This record gives sequence, C-alpha cells and structure tokens, in this order.
Amino acid sequence: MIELVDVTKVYPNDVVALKNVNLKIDRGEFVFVVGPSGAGKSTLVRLLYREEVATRGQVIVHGKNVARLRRSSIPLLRRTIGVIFQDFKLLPDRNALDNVAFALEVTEASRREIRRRVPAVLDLVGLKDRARAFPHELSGGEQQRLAIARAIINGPSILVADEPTGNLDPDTSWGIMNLLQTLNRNGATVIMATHAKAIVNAMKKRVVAMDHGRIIRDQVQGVYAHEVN
Amino acid sequence: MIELVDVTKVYPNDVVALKNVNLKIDRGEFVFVVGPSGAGKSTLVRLLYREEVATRGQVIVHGKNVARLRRSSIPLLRRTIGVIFQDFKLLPDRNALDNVAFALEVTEASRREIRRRVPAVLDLVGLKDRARAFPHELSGGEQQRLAIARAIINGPSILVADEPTGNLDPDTSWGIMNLLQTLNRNGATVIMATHAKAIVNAMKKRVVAMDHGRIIRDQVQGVYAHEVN
Amino acid sequence: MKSTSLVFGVKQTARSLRQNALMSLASVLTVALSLLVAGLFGLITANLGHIARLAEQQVEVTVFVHDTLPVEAVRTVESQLKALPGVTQVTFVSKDEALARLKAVFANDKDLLAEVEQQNPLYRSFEVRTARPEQIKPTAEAAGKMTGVVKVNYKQEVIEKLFRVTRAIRVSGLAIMVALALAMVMIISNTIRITVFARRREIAIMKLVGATDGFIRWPFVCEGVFLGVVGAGFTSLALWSSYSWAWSGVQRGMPFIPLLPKQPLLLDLTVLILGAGALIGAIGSALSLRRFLRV
Amino acid sequence: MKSTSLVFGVKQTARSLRQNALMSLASVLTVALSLLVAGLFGLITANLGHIARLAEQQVEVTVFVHDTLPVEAVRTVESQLKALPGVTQVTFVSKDEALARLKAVFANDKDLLAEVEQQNPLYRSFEVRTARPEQIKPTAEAAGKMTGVVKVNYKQEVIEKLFRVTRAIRVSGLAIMVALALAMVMIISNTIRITVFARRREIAIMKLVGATDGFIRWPFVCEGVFLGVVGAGFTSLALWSSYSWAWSGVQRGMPFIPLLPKQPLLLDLTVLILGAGALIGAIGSALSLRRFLRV
Ligand SMILES: Nc1ncnc2c1ncn2[C@@H]1O[C@H](COP(=O)(O)OP(=O)(O)OP(=O)(O)O)[C@@H](O)[C@H]1O
Ligand SMILES: Nc1ncnc2c1ncn2[C@@H]1O[C@H](COP(=O)(O)OP(=O)(O)OP(=O)(O)O)[C@@H](O)[C@H]1O
Ligand SMILES: [Mg+2]
Ligand SMILES: [Mg+2]
Repeated sequence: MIELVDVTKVYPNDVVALKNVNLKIDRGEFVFVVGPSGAGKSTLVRLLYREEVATRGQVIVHGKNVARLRRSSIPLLRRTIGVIFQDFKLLPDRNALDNVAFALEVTEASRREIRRRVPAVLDLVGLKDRARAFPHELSGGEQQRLAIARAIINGPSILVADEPTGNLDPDTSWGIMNLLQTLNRNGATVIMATHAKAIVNAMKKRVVAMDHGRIIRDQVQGVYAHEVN
Repeated sequence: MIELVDVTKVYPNDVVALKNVNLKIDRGEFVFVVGPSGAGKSTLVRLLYREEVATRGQVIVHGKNVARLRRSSIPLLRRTIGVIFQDFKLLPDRNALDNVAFALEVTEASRREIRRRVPAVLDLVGLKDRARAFPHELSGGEQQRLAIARAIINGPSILVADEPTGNLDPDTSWGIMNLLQTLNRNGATVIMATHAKAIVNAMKKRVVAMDHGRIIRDQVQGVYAHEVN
Repeated sequence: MKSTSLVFGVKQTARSLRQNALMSLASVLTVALSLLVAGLFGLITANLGHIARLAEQQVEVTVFVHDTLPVEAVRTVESQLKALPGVTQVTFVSKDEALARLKAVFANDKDLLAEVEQQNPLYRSFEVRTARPEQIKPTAEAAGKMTGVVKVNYKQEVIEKLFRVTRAIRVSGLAIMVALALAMVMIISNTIRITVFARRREIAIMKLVGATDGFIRWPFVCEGVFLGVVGAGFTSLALWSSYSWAWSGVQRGMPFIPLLPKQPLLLDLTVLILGAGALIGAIGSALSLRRFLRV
Repeated sequence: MKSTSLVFGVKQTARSLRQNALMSLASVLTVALSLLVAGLFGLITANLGHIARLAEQQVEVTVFVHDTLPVEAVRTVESQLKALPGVTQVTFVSKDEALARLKAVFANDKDLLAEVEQQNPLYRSFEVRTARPEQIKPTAEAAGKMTGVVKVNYKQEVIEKLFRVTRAIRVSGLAIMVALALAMVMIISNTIRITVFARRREIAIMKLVGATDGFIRWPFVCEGVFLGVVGAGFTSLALWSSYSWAWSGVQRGMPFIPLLPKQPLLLDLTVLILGAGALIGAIGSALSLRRFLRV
C-alpha cells in the first residue's frame, strides 16, 4: 500500500531531512512514527500526500509513484489520505462546520450527504457546541479536534496524523486514540507521528523510530523508546 | 504580583470562558494551570498580558489593573511578560534569528546587546543551526522552541507558557522544563498551561486545575489529576 | 462541474466577500475608479473625434460661375459637380444671397457695404462638400476645369491646419485612451493579485485537502467577476449622470459645441465597461491564482 | 526614537519589500500608473489653460478714427487709449496697412479689391488689447466716447463664445484634474490598505510581543513613502519623456499650437508628483494601520 524506497529529502536550504529511508506499510496497519524534534517525521508523512516531493528515491502509494502523478491526479490522491496537520491548517475564514464540510465539498459530495455527515463527525470529536465558531475563536485543543474531524470526514483509506494530541489533555487524547483505532479496525491504514510516550507505550502497535533523518528502529508492538534509565 | 478578582470573561459570541475566577500568584511562584481542552486556560493567561480584557472583575499585574492601563502603557506591560503562545505566533517573514531579535528590538535594546544575546538564547533552546531558517522551514518542535526563545530573551519577570511542550519529544520537553525552572529560580514568576501529565506530576509545583471556566482545585505541590483509577 | 461545486462556488464567493469585506470594498472602489477614469476619457475622446469630424465636414470648396453663364449651363455645372467622386452636398448661392452673407460679415462696416450694394459685384457660386477632407483638393481641381467656372476657392492653409489638428486630436486621444485603458487594466489586475496574494495560505490549504485547481479557481473567478461588475456598475452610474449633466450644461451654455447625443453612446459605453469589468475580474483572478495553485 | 529603532525601521522596510516583492511591485506599479494618469492630465490641463489664455489675449478692440482727424489728435487718442485701465497694447494701423490686410483676406476676390483700391475707403485705426478679457467691453465703451473716434469694433459674439469655451475648458479641466487626483489618491491608499490588511496578523503579533504603535508604524510609513516615491519616480520619467516627445512633435508638425515650454513645467510637476507620492504613501500607511493597531 505504502512503500518508500531509498528516499532522501533535501530541502532547498540544504537541510537533509531524510536520508535513504526504506519503509513498507501494509494496508490496515497502525504505525507510530517517533523521534526527537526535527528528526524528519513530518517530512516523511508529507511525502505521502505529496506536499513535498522526494529528492531521491521512490514514494509509492496505492501502487503508484507519487512523484510521477499527473498534476490533475494529485487531488485524487489527497482525497484518499486524511491528514491531521501538525499546525492544523484550518481555513481562517470558515467556521468549524464549513471547515469540515470543505473536505467533503471538494469531493463533490451531495449536499444531503454533507448535511448528514458533518455534524456527526463534529459530535464525534466533541465540537458539536462549537460548530459555528471560527478557528480563532477555538481553544488550541478544539482546533486540533477540528483538524481531526476534517481528516476523517471522507472515510480515507490512509489516515496521516502528525502529532494529533499535542494540544489535548490525556482524557481527550485517549478519546481521539480510540477513534483512530476504530477507524483502523474498519480498514484504514493509520500513520501517526507523535511524542506522546504514554500513548505509544500503551497501544502496543508498530513503532518506527527516527533520528536525524534515518529510521533507527522499526518494531512490531513497540514502545516509545528503549529506556536507559 | 498577579491577582484575579472575581473575573468573568464572556467572548463576543456569548461563550463564557471564565466564571468568577479568583487567583493570586506571588512573585517567583511556579504555577501549572491544567484542565481539559476548552476549560479556559488560555483565556486566563491572555488576560494577564491584556490580549483579552475581562468582562467583569479585575486583573491586577504589577499592582495595576490592566484593564485601566493607558493605551501607551500596554506595550510596557507586555515587555515584562514573556509569552509562549499556544500557536507560537511567529512572524512568517523573519528568520529564527530575527524573530527572537524582534522582541529585543521593541525594547530599543542596543545592537550590540542584540547581537550578543540572540544567538545565546537560540543555543539554549537548541536552534543554533537553524538560525537562518524561516518559521515555515522549521519542524513543529523547532517552531515551539523558537517561540520559547523569543519569550525568554527579554529576561521577563513573568513568564507565561501556554502548552510549551505540546510538540516536543520527552527529552526536549525536559530540557525546556529545566530552562523554565532555572528562570524561575532566578526570580521569574512562571505560569504554565499544560496537558503534560508526566511533567506536572514530576515537578511537584503549585497546580491550578480548571474546568468549564472555573478553578476547581488549587494545590501546592500538586499533581495533574486525582486519578480515579 | 457538478451542481454541488456550483452552489459551493457561489456560497464561497459570498463568504469570501463578507469575510474580506474591507478588501472587497477597496477592490470594488479601485475597479470603479479605474473604469471611471477610462470611461470618462472614452467619452471625451469620442466627443473630440465627433467635433473634429464635424469641423472637417464644414470645410468646403466654393465654385464661382461667370455672371454671363446661362441658367442651363449653371445647371450643368451643378450636375457635373454632383457627379464628382466623394461629393456629398452641392448648394447653390445666388448673387443676392452672397450679398446678404457679406452684409452679415461686415455688419459694422456700413461704408463699405453701401458701396458694394449699389452694384453687386459678387458671383453666383456653388458650395461643395465632400465626404472626406482629402477629397477637397481633387474636387477643387476638377471644378476648376469646368466650363463657365470663374474660380475655385478653398482655404488650403486653414484646411491643412484643421486636418493636422483634428488628426492630432484623434491620434493622441486614441493613444491616451489606449494607454489609460491599459493602465487601468493593470491597476485592477494588480489589486486582484494583491488580494489573491493575501490569501495564498488558504489556497495552499485547500489544495492539501484535495481540492482541484478548478474547484479553487471557480469561486475566485466568481469573486473577480462580481467585483468587476459591481465596480463597473458604479462607474456606469457615475458616467451616465455626469455625461447627462455635462451634456445639458453644454446644450444650454454653449450650443455651438456639437456633443454626441447621449444615446446610444452611453448605452454602448455601459455595455463595454460592464464587459471590461467582468472580463478583467475573471481573467485577473484566474491568472493571479496560477502561481499559488502549484502546491 | 532611538537609533536602534531607526536602523530597525530601515532594515524592516527593506525586509518587508523583499519578502513581499510581488505585493511591493504591484503597489509600485499602481502608484506609478495612478500618478501617471493624474500627471498626464495635469499637463494637458495646463496646456489647454495656456492656449485658452493666449486665445483670450488675441481678442482686441478696433478703434477707428475719422479721416479728417489731424495727426496730433490721433496721437492724443492713442495716449488716451493707453491710459485706459487694463490696456496692454495699442497698435496703430494706417490706411495703407488696412488695405493691405483687406487684400490678404479677399485675395481671391480680385474684382472687389480693384474697386476698393481706387479710393481707399478704410479708416485709420488702433488695435487695442487688454490684460483680461472682461476689460474688453469697458475699454470699447470708453474709446467710443473719445473725440475723433468714428466707431469701435469688437466681435462681441465671438468673444463671448470664446470666453464661454475657454471658461468651460478651464473649469472642466480643473474639475477633471481634481477628480482624477482624488481618484488616484484613493486607488493608491486602497492598494496600501490591502497590503496592510494582508499583514494584519503580523501586526497583531508585533503588538503582543510588546511593540508600541509608533514602532510598528514607522517601518510601514517608510515602506509607504518608498513605494510612493519609487512609483512617482517612474511616473516622472514617463511624463518627462512623453511631454518632450509630444512637444517636439507639435513644434515640428503644428507650430501654430502654442504649448507651454518644457521648463519649468516639468520640473514643477516632478516635484509635485514626488511629493504627492511620498505623502500619500506615508499618510495612507499610517491611516490604514490604525484599525489593526488596536490589539
Ligand atoms: N520547508 C522546509 N524547508 C527547509 N527545512 C525544513 C523544512 N521543513 C522542515 N525542515 C527541516 O527538516 C528537518 C526535519 O523536519 P521535520 O518537520 O520533518 O521534523 P519532525 O520530525 O516533524 O520534528 P517535530 O517533532 O519537531 O515536528 C528539520 O531540521 C527542519 O528544520
Ligand atoms: N476568541 C474567542 N472567541 C470566542 N470564543 C473563544 C475565543 N477563544 C476561546 N474561546 C472559547 O472559550 C473557551 C475557552 O477557551 P480557551 O482557549 O481558554 O481553552 P483552553 O483551556 O486553553 O483549551 P485548550 O487546552 O484546548 O487550549 C473555549 O470553549 C473556546 O472555544
Ligand atoms: Mg513535525
Ligand atoms: Mg489553550
């Protein structure tokens, strides 16, 4: 389903964010990507939905090399991948409802469909009461949950979550984790970059650990880190 | 030093974010503000540097009611308070160095001073190598550390940190916490809104717990939550 | 494009206009002012051209015929003149009429007039007008060769001056109009470019969420057209009323200045301006978007 | 303001211009084009006014004196005329000269001329010019009452037409100029408003970090002045070369049209335009900032 073959990513300012990364993720897996700040986790996931293009190597998603996609096919790729961005990327001039609806509207879903599904998803992340609020009127955690709602509204086959619990209290975090797990059980492949040690350790899922742009550990039923102390 | 007297904050869209909050923080204290997402933590700290003004009640900082400050005095208040914003609020068209330098420039510090202190602070948060990078070229954690650097560059007497470790791995988080503690020992009052349970529990500092706009617990040497399980 | 995205486009346009009210207002104003300037000078140029054309048409050749020429021969001269290429009008001026005109010109010079009146020395003549000013000279030359024609008058120098001036007015008027129109198109598209630039982050987000270029472009183009048309609407109103005002002012105060009638001039101009507004808005938006769609 | 913030202001201006290169370019272009349009019509208005003034000065009163009046009495009339208020020029026209002029006018009308030439019926006259056109009528009346004066001519109707036209040109020229200048000021300040609007979040951040209003305003004002002056610079260049070009074109092709000499006209206009550019830039920035400084 997802395969990275010898991928290197060098940003324009000569920062090497990924060095010869090889990774294979099967359909329906749940993978944590962990590592210190700046290790290259976000860069890795950005390659999947082609926000960035690999400098060398191949990124294969749904059996296709994303670098080779025609310009008009990129939106189609992105619609199959729900992304929870680390910085949320909410549209500032739309309220919560419209921010979520937008992800459905781009797929040309029917209006009935939109009216049915959007409130349901907002309810799922606990934002039913704040549906009319604009992003700047939401608390940090509420914004994060809104970003989550938008990512899952389409029923994506791949869910990319970049630090989805950074602004959430433990209870809400666990709520979100349960949600991701449910989606995963229903067939979605979940790739989650995170620093939430407690969560990683408790979930016992595959863990890919990165440092300085390399994968330094890839462990089934792994933990956040091999503690020295 | 800081006192909130019966403070209520109602946002324009009728959201009651704070209800009759009373809080007193002495000079040199280290206070965690905890609570679920949307509890009112960010709203509480925003009142201190007058990003928001209380709807009812008084907010007293440095012995003065901030709501009554003359327009020209507000910048002076803000310069004594270093703020790590939950959403970083970095200037997108300045590189890391200039983002930090800016906070010094507004105080009309000398250029020598600026040249001396900015790189030192960037080093402190581990961003020496990324000094020339623009915010959008930084990883989430790097942006957060940049926000921290900017907040502390002035040697503020009050340090407000809103979720300063949300995007940081545990190791880096502890590095930052040590930094905050050092600043606190040197006399700064630190107020930190956070969800980082492990940190709160380990630090054994005063904990103010909020929920639905009220302070529900105020505990010296407190913990993140009274666990039921 | 399915109906959802159409509805979405309209909704999105409305939202964007509302959310960016300040920016929208500024843009509409800029569009309106730019078109107003261009339209105003369009009106002025059109009228100067009209006046120049009329002035040129006033120019005539006077063909004097011999006093001894019998009436039939005069008729022949008339029909010969009418047969010349480009001749549009041939008017006969009798001896009496010529005298009457002289009197009018020299109204103050009683002494001179008295003298002339005793024995009218003036010839019968034809005043000949041509379709185009260049035809004056050949017409005069042809008339000069006709039998019975004493002499042919046309104010060569005045005509040439007039031609040069009217040509200069036409050319420079048109040049200024074109330059102005270009300048205004650039100003409007600059304005649109800046507003699009201000929203480049939003555009990037939309693309990352899976929107196609067309899906994003559509509301922007709608918005551009809307801004353009609203601006143009204001412009048309302003032009309509200011031209009407100027027109009646001139009619009353300076009836000798021949202005173009209000219709169809204003109607044409309005259509032109509305079209220009819509087009610049649409194309400006679409072009400005391009570089921000590469996400 | 300490030197740090001055240096900072300049650095910040440079950075902002670089970072927002596209927006800056668009703004400069808009400023340049707007000023160009205003400047162009300034030049045109100035020249039309100049031509109108010259045309008015051409208007004269002709004062005919009796053939029997002795030369000394004619001299007296001359000095009386010169003493009238507003009279700027008094030219004597002898009988011979008058005849010569008549010949020039009626060059083609040999028969008439021959007759007149036998006994010159024309009076000696004075052509009197006045400083201002309103003084024509009183001058004519005063001259009529002088001894030895047969009659006084001035083309009342033509004069009044001329006055009305020149007044209309002046008034409408000025009105268009003022409207244009206003429109252009609005366009420029709109542009600045949009660019400031696009950076409202940055401005809010600056304030939250402890910047004073003045500290934030200063670089924006610098930027506004810079944009204004650069735009005005382009405009001046364009005006300078286009007027020079038009001027020599007219000198060569239509020397009878009296254009204003290039200097000091262009120099004045350049100073005016640079000043206007800088002022609009500065004030526009400062005003546009206001509402975003309330953080
Ligand atoms: N657009 C960019 N241009 C230049 N350098 C970049 C860009 N994005 C990221 N980098 C750099 O690449 C490296 C990896 O960044 P990345 O965002 O992948 O880290 P990360 O593992 O997600 O870190 P974090 O946990 O802090 O979010 C960092 O050093 C970062 O500064
Ligand atoms: N500018 C605003 N306008 C309207 N409502 C707002 C605004 N800012 C916050 N709110 C609302 O006020 C409540 C408290 O928000 P606040 O940001 O203080 O929460 P928080 O405790 O910081 O939450 P988090 O942990 O998620 O950051 C929330 O319900 C939020 O939606
Ligand atoms: Mg990251
Ligand atoms: Mg918060």
